[in-house]
Amino acid sequence: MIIDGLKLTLLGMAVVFSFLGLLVVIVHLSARLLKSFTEKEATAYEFHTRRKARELTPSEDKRKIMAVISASVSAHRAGRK
Amino acid sequence: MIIDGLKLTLLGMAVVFSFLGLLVVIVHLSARLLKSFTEKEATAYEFHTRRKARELTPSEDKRKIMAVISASVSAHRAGRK
Amino acid sequence: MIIDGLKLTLLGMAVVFSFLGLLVVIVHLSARLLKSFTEKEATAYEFHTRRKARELTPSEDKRKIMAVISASVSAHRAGRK
Amino acid sequence: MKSTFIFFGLIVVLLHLTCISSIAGEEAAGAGIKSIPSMTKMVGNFSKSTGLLNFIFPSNNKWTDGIGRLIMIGIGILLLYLAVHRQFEPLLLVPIGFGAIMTNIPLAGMSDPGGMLYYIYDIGIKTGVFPLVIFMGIGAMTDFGPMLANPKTALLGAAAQFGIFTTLIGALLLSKYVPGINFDLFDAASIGIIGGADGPTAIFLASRLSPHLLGSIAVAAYSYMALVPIIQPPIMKLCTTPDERKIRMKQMRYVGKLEKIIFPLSVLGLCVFLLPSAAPLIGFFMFGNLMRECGVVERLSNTAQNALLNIVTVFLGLGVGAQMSAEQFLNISTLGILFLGAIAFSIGTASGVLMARIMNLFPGSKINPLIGSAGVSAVPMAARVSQKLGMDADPENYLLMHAMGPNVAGVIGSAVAAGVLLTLKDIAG
Amino acid sequence: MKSTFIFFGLIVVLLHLTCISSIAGEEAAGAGIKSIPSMTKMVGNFSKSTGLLNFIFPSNNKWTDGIGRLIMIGIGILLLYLAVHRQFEPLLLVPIGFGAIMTNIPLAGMSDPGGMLYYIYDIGIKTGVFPLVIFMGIGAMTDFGPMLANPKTALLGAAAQFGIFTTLIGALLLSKYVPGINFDLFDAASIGIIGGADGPTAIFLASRLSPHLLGSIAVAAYSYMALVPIIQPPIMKLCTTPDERKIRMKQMRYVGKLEKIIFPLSVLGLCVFLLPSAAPLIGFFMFGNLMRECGVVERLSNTAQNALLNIVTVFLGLGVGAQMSAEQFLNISTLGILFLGAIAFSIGTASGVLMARIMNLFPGSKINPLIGSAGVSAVPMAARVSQKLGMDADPENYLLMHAMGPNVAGVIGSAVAAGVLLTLKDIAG
Amino acid sequence: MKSTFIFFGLIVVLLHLTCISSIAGEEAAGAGIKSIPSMTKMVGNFSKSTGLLNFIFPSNNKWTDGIGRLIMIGIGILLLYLAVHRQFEPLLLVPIGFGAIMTNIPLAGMSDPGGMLYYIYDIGIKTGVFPLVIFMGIGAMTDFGPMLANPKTALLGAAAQFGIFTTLIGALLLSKYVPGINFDLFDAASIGIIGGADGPTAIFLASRLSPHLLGSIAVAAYSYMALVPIIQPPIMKLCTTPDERKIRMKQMRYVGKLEKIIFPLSVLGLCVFLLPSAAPLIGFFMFGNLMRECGVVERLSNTAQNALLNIVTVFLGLGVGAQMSAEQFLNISTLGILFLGAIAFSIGTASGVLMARIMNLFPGSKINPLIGSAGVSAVPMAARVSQKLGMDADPENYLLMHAMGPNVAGVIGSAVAAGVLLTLKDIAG
Ligand code: NA
Ligand code: NA
Ligand code: NA
Repeated sequence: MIIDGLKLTLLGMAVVFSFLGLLVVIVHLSARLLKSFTEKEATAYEFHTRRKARELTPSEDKRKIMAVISASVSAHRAGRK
Repeated sequence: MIIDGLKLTLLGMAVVFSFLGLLVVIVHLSARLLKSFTEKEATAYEFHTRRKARELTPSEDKRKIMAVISASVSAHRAGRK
Repeated sequence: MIIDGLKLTLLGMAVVFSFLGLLVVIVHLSARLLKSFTEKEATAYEFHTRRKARELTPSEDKRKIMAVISASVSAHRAGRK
Repeated sequence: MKSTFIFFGLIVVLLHLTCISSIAGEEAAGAGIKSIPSMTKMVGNFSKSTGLLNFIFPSNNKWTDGIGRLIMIGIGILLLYLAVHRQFEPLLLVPIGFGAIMTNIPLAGMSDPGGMLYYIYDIGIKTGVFPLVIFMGIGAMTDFGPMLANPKTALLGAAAQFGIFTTLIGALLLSKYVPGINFDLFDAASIGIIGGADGPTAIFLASRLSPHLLGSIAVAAYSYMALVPIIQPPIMKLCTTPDERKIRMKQMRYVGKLEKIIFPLSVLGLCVFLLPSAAPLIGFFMFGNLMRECGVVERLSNTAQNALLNIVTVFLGLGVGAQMSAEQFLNISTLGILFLGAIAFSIGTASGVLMARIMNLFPGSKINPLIGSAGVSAVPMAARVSQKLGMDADPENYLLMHAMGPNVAGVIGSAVAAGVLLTLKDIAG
Repeated sequence: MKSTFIFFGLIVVLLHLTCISSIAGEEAAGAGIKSIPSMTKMVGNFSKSTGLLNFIFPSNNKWTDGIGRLIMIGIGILLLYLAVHRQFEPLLLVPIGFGAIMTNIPLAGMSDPGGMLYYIYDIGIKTGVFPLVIFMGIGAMTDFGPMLANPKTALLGAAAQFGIFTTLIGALLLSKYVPGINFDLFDAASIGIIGGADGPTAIFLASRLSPHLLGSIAVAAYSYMALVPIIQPPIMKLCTTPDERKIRMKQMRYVGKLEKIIFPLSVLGLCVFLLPSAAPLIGFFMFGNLMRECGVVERLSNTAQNALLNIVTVFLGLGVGAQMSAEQFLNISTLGILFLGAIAFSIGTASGVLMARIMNLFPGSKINPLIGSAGVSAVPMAARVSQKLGMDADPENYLLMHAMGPNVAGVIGSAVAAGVLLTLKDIAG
Repeated sequence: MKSTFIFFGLIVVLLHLTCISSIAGEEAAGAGIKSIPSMTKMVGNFSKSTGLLNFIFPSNNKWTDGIGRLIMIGIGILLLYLAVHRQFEPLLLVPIGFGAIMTNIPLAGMSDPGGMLYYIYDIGIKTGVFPLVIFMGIGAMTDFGPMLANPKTALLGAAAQFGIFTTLIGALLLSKYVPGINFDLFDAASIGIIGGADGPTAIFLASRLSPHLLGSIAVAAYSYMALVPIIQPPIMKLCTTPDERKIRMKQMRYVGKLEKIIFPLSVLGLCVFLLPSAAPLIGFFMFGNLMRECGVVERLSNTAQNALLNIVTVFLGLGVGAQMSAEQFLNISTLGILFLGAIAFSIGTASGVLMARIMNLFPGSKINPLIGSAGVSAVPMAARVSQKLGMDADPENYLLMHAMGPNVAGVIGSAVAAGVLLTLKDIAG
């Protein structure tokens, strides 16, 4: 029985490594084949994320609005004096 | 067999037309019977959609606020001079 | 049969009352045992709800802003005169 | 509209023409087994397979297969009307009503072996799977907090189960004195459980003890649960004094998370030691509740109370409706069941209220007896009735949360009662 | 990448070494039944259980179990390609394509008794349960408003079913004149229903009458439904004059809630009295629609059109794909079915359009014949085609909502036609 | 509280009174079969049907049916405690623990034919349906991006499967040298798969090869998966040098959509040609992943990872827990399984780490060996452990995404290993 276990181990690990090893090869090949598609996508993706990042920091607008309000407040104070 | 197919066609199309034809009649009848309900609903529905449409354009309020702010800004500028 | 029904009623109600009666006892006991946990939780919960309640009424902030804006508006009007 | 009629006319004419013209072709088609007979015969055969003819001339000459089906379809439509227009427990009565219609369509055989409704009943209801899954979902929706805050109100939920057993006796009495009604002890127990005011429990027990009464019992249970706002108030007023109705109950204490986690396990523990026969019902109910309270399997709890509960509710309803065949429903027994169901709810309500009054005789904080009626379960309808009557007596008396205690205890109480009734097979020699 | 190859090499070497070294151990392992044979034999046995060898040397020497499976896997991949890249009905064709691949994996036996795909087919498709549940979900998604607003357009949905029956005749003709094709009347009926352009109806009917054709019929039905934007326009243009295509239709009236609630019950009523054999299909379709429109069971309606519909769609697709074994699919009959399916869609389209033209001969408000083609169902693709061609003729002509009337009527029409075909067993002596 | 005790006392008194008073009525009830015996006998019969008595005096005098059940209920509660308080894989261990309690309730017979747990096990687990559906859901949740970006890390996921096979040998050794433990080759294979650290794979394989060990194997698998943050770190530190732990890995490249769509089909293709016996597991895993990545069936993918996954998880857990009967669980074998499971995880972890070190001997970009341990799967726990230890060594070393590569590869590796073990029946003999 123990010898059976050893045989199974050999067979099993061989199959597991063959399977995942071949998978590595296939993934490499498909990555190479699809390189042009992926690169196009990657560029579009980066462009998109950069743009989004910019949209998420509308600090300039906010700062302007705050400036206007604080200005109007100080104007009001100035008026009081 | 082919003649069977023809017979089936006749029977089938007759049943399909009878079914949908009767359905047309029933729908007409039920529409007529439920006319008062439907009309009441239709009026309420129109009223509701109109009102909603109005709510979705609160431009007046916005315009007022913008006017106030721009006024205060110009007041501030005027004060500076 | 009727007498069977009466017997079942007695047995059934006895079991129902025993079950829920014992449950009452167990609930009492577990409440007593877990008192310290519950009290800690209750304090945290109350603190949390109070804080939330406070956050949900930012009336002070709003009032301040409104005061500023109305002030700036009146300043603007004052300036016009 | 005109064109419609004209078309319809044309088709009828066309059909008749073919009938006549095809008599000649009669022999040509008679060869194979799968061939079609002559046009006249075909139309004849086909018209035999319309529902219209089968209502009038049912194939086996039983009235329950003819006009009886038509009556049952009418009852199905009535249930739909009550569900849609009156909002009588629509989540259950819409599928039940539709199921009742579909099962009574002549020749369609939707409840015969191989039919869709047969599969639903066979897989989900006969096995008891659907009621238990629903119970799990209800468990995941139930907050036992109000009961844990004021545990003694659970006894109200015990007292209200008295309706179950008196109805059982009532069923046996009817069976003895009314000719045409022959309920055995199992039937009586299934009918009694209507008084539990809890759908899945009633369906589970009836599917175990008296499957042939399942349709009428489920319909009675859900109908009376929907009628709780009409049935309970007069009984509640009769059993209480105006002063009692004004009793205010002190605000509930905070209930800890750990208490809520321990609770379903305590109930299950009691069930294990005291009444294993109730284990399926109480087990799945408490499993659902544990998923809700334990806080680490929120996604399972959400699915159990939403997608899964809804899916099973649709099929449970259809499967229950499918049991409403004319043969099983259109008899004096069903009338008896409906009559007994009303009794069951009334006695359950009264028992709950009176129990509260008895408990007030003992020292301790007083209970407003109006929350006693919530012990029949019918969650959350019965608790809302308590709330409403409480506010009628004193507009600032909020009883809702206090009534939720006996309300959810009533669900456990009914499950326990069902467990006792399930031991009937063992008790009876 | 280099290291990968080196490792892979190492393993191969290792394996070979063991084979050689273990010849000595052969006797030691031969004792028990559950022991493993010698390393060489083990590797031999194992390699027999690889797919590669079985494609070349199938166990029973049938080509359909060898290279045939490989071809079917290719067809599965083709379906996936069409679904993913061309967006041909992806919700169905992705599971169907994957199911077709999985069922054709040699030795895996996923469609043999005990395999996952076997269970899916056996429980969900052979019983007719899955198509009916899907029909319920589609019912819950369907708004019959446009048809109720202009009911006479329902007749267009009737006319388009002509494609079903002419295809039935076509199948019988093929069967008579093409050697190698032998469709009986049931097969012909199942093939005809492709013209109904409605997936669940086609699967339900085929599972009842010709289970061995289920795979090809389902694939044909869904493929042609996806091809509607290519098949229909030339036929529609051929059957209409430019002036007709410019006909504008008046704006639709408001349809009341009560009308929408009454409608599913009316359809079911007609089905009960006229055609009980269509009751499963029409019953579940209308049950779904009633849940949608009645307004009191929103949570059931939502689940029926989302979680439940999605779950069943996945399994229905896998189960249909599982019927695409090489033996059943790779024959001349499948080609015949694909050919007939195209005919079915074309004739259905033409019938719908011509019916609209006939209806315009009668007095009353005119119909734009472009909406006639929507009568084949293929909801909502066919209606969008009508819209597109309408705008081609007159950029301000919005036909979409008008086309939805015959579109949804076509679903009912197909179910009715299926009901007629289901009575074949009774009609045929 | 006082009133409670008083009521309770009253009931006990009432019950006793009735017992005495009803002796006279003994004969009256003896008539029919369905009648109830005398009150004393009834109470006697009833008390025999309480759980308390059955724990002490089990009906068949086997200790596993008496006190054994009580111990198993305790183990169920322990699992619930670990799941809820320690958050050990709560999504699985809450249902498993509750299932273990329910299956061990005496007399309830919930796992006997006709019981709810029996149906769950019979329909979902014995058939292998539930693990496959879960695998589909996990596939729909898995992003293979990190593995596609750095494919050679997949070899780490291969190496970590070494734990499976050494444990298999360990089980055979135990079986030989420890009296009372008798595992055959199938049992050893099922125990070995614990080292795959993947629940559905373990349950699927055990349900195929050794259903009687299913409960203990599933419990061991999920428990050790939850213990990964405790088991792995010391082994990882032992097998690496501080310098190795500081290796930084370069940022991953962008992985295209098309690559992600092709990937599941590639894996399936390999499975078809190389190892069809793994087709059910790998097929459904990759079907789920294809639904995720193809982008056209989002609603199916969402349902597969949410509603459907949750529903099946609940029932899978209950069904697995239902296999934990005292008779099957309370023996030396279970202890052996728990011991072997710990070995399996440890060896798998070490193998993965050492494989990374071996790979670093070859030219090419270096791998931080800490990500090797993630090859055991236990997604995503093991990857998080790699991340944590990486940051311990160098606070700016982010390994999480790099560890996800071997992590998901480990799932495929375990499924492949399971496929090899499933061919045992063919290899042997
Ligand atoms: Na109750
Ligand atoms: Na159609
Ligand atoms: Na693994």
